[in-house]
Amino acid sequence: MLLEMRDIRKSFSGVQVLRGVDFSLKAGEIHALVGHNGAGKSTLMKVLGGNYADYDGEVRLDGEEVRLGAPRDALQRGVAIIYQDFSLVPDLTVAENIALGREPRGRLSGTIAYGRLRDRSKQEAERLGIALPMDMPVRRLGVGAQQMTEIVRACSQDVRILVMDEPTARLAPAERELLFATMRRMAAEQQVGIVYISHFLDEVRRLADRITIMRDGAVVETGAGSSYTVDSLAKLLVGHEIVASLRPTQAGGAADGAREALNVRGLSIHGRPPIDLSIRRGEIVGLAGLVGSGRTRFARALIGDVRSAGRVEVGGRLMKRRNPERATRYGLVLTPEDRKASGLALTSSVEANIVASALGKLLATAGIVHPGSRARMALDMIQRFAIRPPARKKIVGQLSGGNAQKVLLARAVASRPKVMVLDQPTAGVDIGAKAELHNQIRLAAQQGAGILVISDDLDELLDLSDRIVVMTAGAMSGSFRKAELTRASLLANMSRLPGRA
Amino acid sequence: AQQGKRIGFMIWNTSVPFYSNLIKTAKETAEKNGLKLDLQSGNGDLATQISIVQQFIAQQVDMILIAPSDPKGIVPVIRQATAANIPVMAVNTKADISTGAKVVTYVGVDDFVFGQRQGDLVVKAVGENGKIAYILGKLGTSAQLDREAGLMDTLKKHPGIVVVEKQAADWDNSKALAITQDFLSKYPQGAVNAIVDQGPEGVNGANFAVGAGRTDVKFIMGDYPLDVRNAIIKGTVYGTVDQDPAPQGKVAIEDAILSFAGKGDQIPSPNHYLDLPTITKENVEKYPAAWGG
Amino acid sequence: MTPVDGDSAAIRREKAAWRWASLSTYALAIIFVLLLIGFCLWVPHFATWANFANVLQRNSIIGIVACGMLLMIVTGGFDLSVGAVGAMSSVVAAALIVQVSMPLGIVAALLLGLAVGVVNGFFIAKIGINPFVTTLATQVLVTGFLFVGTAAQPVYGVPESFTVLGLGRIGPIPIPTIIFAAVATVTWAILRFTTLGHYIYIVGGNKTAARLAGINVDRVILTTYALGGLFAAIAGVVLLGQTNIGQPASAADWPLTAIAAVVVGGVPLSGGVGQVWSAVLGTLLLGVIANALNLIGVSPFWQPAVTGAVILVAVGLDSYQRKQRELR
Amino acid sequence: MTPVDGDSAAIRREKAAWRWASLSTYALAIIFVLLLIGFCLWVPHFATWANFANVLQRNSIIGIVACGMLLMIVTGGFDLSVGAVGAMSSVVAAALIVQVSMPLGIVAALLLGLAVGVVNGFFIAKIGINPFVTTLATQVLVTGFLFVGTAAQPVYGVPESFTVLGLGRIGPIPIPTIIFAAVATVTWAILRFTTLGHYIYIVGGNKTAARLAGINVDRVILTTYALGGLFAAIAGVVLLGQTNIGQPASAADWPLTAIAAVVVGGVPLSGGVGQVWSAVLGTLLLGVIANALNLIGVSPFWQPAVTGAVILVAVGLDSYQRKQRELR
Ligand SMILES: Nc1ncnc2c1ncn2[C@@H]1O[C@H](COP(=O)(O)OP(=O)(O)OP(=O)(O)O)[C@@H](O)[C@H]1O
Ligand SMILES: Nc1ncnc2c1ncn2[C@@H]1O[C@H](COP(=O)(O)OP(=O)(O)OP(=O)(O)O)[C@@H](O)[C@H]1O
Ligand SMILES: [Mg+2]
Ligand SMILES: [Mg+2]
Repeated sequence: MLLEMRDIRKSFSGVQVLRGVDFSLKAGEIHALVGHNGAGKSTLMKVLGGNYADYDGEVRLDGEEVRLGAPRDALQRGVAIIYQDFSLVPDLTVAENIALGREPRGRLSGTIAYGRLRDRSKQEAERLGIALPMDMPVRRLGVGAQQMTEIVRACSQDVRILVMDEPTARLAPAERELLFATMRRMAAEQQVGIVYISHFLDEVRRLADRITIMRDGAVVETGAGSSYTVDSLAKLLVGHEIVASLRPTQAGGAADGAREALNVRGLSIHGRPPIDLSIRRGEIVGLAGLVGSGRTRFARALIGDVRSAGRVEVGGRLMKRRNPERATRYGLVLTPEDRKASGLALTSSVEANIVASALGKLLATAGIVHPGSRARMALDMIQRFAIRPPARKKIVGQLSGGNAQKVLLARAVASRPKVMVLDQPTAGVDIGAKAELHNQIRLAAQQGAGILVISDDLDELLDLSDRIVVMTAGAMSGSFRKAELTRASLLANMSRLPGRA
Repeated sequence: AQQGKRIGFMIWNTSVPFYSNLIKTAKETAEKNGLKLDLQSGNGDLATQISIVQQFIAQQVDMILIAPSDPKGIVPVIRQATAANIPVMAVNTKADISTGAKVVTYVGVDDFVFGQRQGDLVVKAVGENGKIAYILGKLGTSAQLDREAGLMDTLKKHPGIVVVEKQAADWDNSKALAITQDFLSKYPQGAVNAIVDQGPEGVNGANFAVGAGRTDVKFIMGDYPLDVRNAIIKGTVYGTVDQDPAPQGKVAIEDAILSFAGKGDQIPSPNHYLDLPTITKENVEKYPAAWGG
Repeated sequence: MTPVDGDSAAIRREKAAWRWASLSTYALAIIFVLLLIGFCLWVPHFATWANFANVLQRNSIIGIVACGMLLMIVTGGFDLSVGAVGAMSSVVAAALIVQVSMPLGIVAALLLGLAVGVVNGFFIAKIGINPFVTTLATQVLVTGFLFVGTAAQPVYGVPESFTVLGLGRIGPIPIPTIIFAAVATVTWAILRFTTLGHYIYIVGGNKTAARLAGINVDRVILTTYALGGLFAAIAGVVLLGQTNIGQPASAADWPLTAIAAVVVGGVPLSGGVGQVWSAVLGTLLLGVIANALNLIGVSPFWQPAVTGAVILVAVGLDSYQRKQRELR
Repeated sequence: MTPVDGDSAAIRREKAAWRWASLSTYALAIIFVLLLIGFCLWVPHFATWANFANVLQRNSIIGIVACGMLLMIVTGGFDLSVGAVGAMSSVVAAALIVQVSMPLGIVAALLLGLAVGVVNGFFIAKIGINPFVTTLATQVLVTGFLFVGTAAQPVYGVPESFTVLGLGRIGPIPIPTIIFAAVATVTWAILRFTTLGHYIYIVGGNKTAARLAGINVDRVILTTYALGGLFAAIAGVVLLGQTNIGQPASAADWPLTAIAAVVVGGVPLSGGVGQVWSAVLGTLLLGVIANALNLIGVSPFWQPAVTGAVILVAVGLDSYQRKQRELR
């Protein structure tokens, strides 16, 4: 056995998060770890990564008991981890981030050979078939490219155990397939043991030799990958039947004559081709595109966070001098793709984050907040979005990834917007919660909002949207009614170069 | 002979109120005599002061007046000035000439004597036996060091007088008040006879003490601004030593003019000491406040 | 979706943990109380009301400044110009009180303080100069104008009755302390009950997130610095009440002392968190230590060394247990 | 992987923007040069080598301190104890030079500076007290010990030949400036070539990421503060070379001035970025402004006001275009 973890327990100031977890990994095996948001998957892997000095239980590597008190202990034993929340250094280049902590030494002792560092990082990326702008500071990349950077970094280490905590949550289909091929190769050729955490249960089933299911800080069961179906996995990890709620409550389906919620005319960023888009009230429009196709930039330009020319009308009102604050006042809100860097105030409570956009408009008179209605709104949202733990005073930075994502969506919904732009809204959300989130999104649409969903999850787009527009290289290259599309045709449209659409 | 001559005047810190009248009289005297006076603040920092003197040297002024924050630390640049044939005069704070540095003269008073005079006031206030508490200025400044040495020198001759407390108030009114309050808490009625402050900052403490009924303590200040004068008239402060800055500025420029005129031998040297009266209720009416009046 | 609500044992455990965590948040408060008890027992003259009143009175000024500083620190900034603003306020108030009238002097001083705060906020929020450079520059600017206006001379002549504001008492309680308590209460209320207060935390926690969430970040920052300037001006008026002269060169050590009070109270300079009681606690901790050292009669040469050591130990204990806890 | 390369026009545009962006990184340098040219044309006595040499000589000390400060700022901290360390270094060097020998004095002073830096680093990295409190406390502590050791009296008696270090020249170049250049070069080399330098950026950019990548964060921080202490001690020895006396109360304004120099040079206090030339540029900018105002003969009362305004305008132009650029 490459890795054995026995009876692992971990608590945060008294709250037990892992309650005696057993987990094992063989060399050359892909072992999937699934569970609902907040089940404790990331925490278990952080124990393995040496993040916590104060866990209870036993960790054996190659049969030898080890105590992992610091990240270095794990690294030295060949454990590489791609953490769920990016651990990149924003002002360093992609190449430097790939080499983080393993910089090639120069001829003089204590120096770094930057030339070699860059070449090596480039080679490593190429070996995996990934193209990244090596000299660009990571802060300027979209989340997709950031995720790829992390993947290159982890895969290029001399590893025996590779842990990937939701690596595909923010990857588009092409990148996913590439990643899966890499994983299979590493497992087969280099006998690396891979722990794979994901909420995409079909992927998990396809990929994993074994699957371990966690619920509320404990293991439910471990079994062979082939012995599960998506439905049986879903049932096991959520703990009850969810099949019913997986089905849409009835699509929003705006009537064709409905008034326009959003009307964009000739929006042009930095002199790029102008973009037109209109969304009716009650309509859910999907925005598909490859990594780096400019969807996020478009979304940010809409709310005025990026300078752009053109007209944006919200609910029939022309937005003059666009900026995020005005946009919010007009009823146009955005949930950013990167919840940690630009989404949430991590040091503030769940409640403070949820009410942030609604506060001025809905919860205060003359600048004085109504404490009662604030708490009510927070509790209502916590319940509607099934945020757990359901504690409104919990610091957001201490939530699990999926739950933080829910807080972000709850914030947008709470402000009762006319138009919501959701950038990767369900990244890292578990299958049960995802269905709930979709229902909440549909509910918002039914109540009259126009919704633009940006997602790399094609199934989600196909499932949720009434209409899908495709973006390639910063321009709108197509618009399709849902009935016209299949997964395959959508993929084909996304990859088509502009001009040939 | 002096018409159009340029004088550079480095003052150790112009933001200290003490210097404002000195600056005023120096400027007036210079203007009246057709001199160009370039005033610069040393910001209380010796290194800055040195660089300002160097700048005067580079500008080739005709004379450099200095009020340095340390008598010895300024010596190296005095030598540089001498080497560049620019005469240097010390004003208000001395420059050390024991190692052969050349200055025209020193215009001002002696802080050591200042401390001695404060000592005389103490004796006058409490007699041969008594306990006093002492509030210092900013530690390490030359006024603090020399005034303390002078006071101790006088008190040596009066062994019945004991200094029971020393604290530093950094020439700050609020801090002086706080320290006074703590002294009064610690020494109840009759346990301390006088509080001596190196500067004028203790006035608020004196007023506070009287307000709190502590008339048993006599307050002795240093320097003579308006509020000290008022406090002496009112009786909350016993007395002070008046180092009047105004004549220093005037006399310094006058001495410079003498030197330009080649009448250097008429300048008292090495020290041109000015008057240093002690002020109490008896003579307070005769002396207008040194500044703020 | 499994509702966690059923699991009442978990909730109970959750509550116990909460209590434990909040206990250790109060580590510094506990250290403060222990220090206080120690001083009461071993420092003569310490445990008298007269002494307490003195300590309260003299630290109220820096406490008022610290409340404003707290707001700015929570947004992730700070203000080095509070000293200059305090001095300005005391000089302007003194000059106008002498020449015109008391109410006008006070109001003008406060308005000017507010104005300097607005200027700070404008440069930080709209122009994007960082708080350090901005407030250092305004500090220097304001001080400069004061020197020009007064020729570095103090302004004398404020009627002695005015000292009631700085030295007077209502019953046993010093008036500056009442003002401090009022300012602290206002600060607390702002942070607790107003939209501004909510936004201050979010802006301090993540400026980008705040902006994208539709918060007018610039306005929040501007208002915060305006309040900081106003509070510094209030402190300046109280200072005038203590010294009765308007001194252009006074208050130079306010910025560092006020920041120290807030930070010693446990608020990180990185922003996003912080409570009023930290500012109050930090102010009192520093004030009580200085007072005790005076009463013990520690030599002025030793005082700084001892102060430094005590701060290191007190804050060190607090930080160390925090760091241990953070290691999760 | 679909490379974006297909869209070559977009990439060209992107690249042009990039070039423009790096040009505008040098906005402050350009402002500095314009200022310099203006002063040369309009300020009498400014454009002489004697004056330049003076400016260089007097700002070298703070420049040396600023280099160390830069390192600490890049890690996300700063050091308020550099002034105390500088004073300590000059006092200790003076005392040992007088009583024992010159080399021993210098070496001991530098080692002591290093030691204080290590203590700072220890409290910050290992105990987890924040840099503000730690370095404020050590500043007070060190100053205290200096006062105790010297009774606040300056140490006299250093042979006058020693002033060559502070006031002498090699050819036309002041010796302090040569030392400053050496220190700046060393700092540049550390940041540019060494593992330590690289790790300083990483630790400042994202401490968690650094720790997870197996970097010994504590050691990096400790080393940085140690270097900061060492540089401050070097500056202290040069100061002694200028004043020839060891003054326990000197150098009090170093911390703020050095931080100001670095920050004016364009380095944010939030850490993760910063280059040596910023520290050098900031130092020279402040130095040249002060010099020009002196030469013009601006009254000392007006000087601070004018300085503040000039800084606001110079840094404001820089920050404003930076802020605009962020909006892309
Ligand atoms: N630093 C922390 N302090 C307090 N509680 C924490 C902390 N980190 C995690 N938790 C709690 O531990 C629990 C498990 O979190 P974990 O991140 O392991 O979940 P997860 O299974 O990875 O969920 P997700 O699928 O959403 O990523 C959550 O309830 C979370 O709130
Ligand atoms: N893989 C990449 N390679 C090169 N540049 C990239 C990449 N990903 C993003 N970028 C940069 O980001 C810009 C636009 O990205 P944006 O984030 O708007 O796109 P996106 O479609 O949302 O992609 P993502 O899936 O990465 O979020 C591009 O012009 C490019 O400069
Ligand atoms: Mg997780
Ligand atoms: Mg995107």
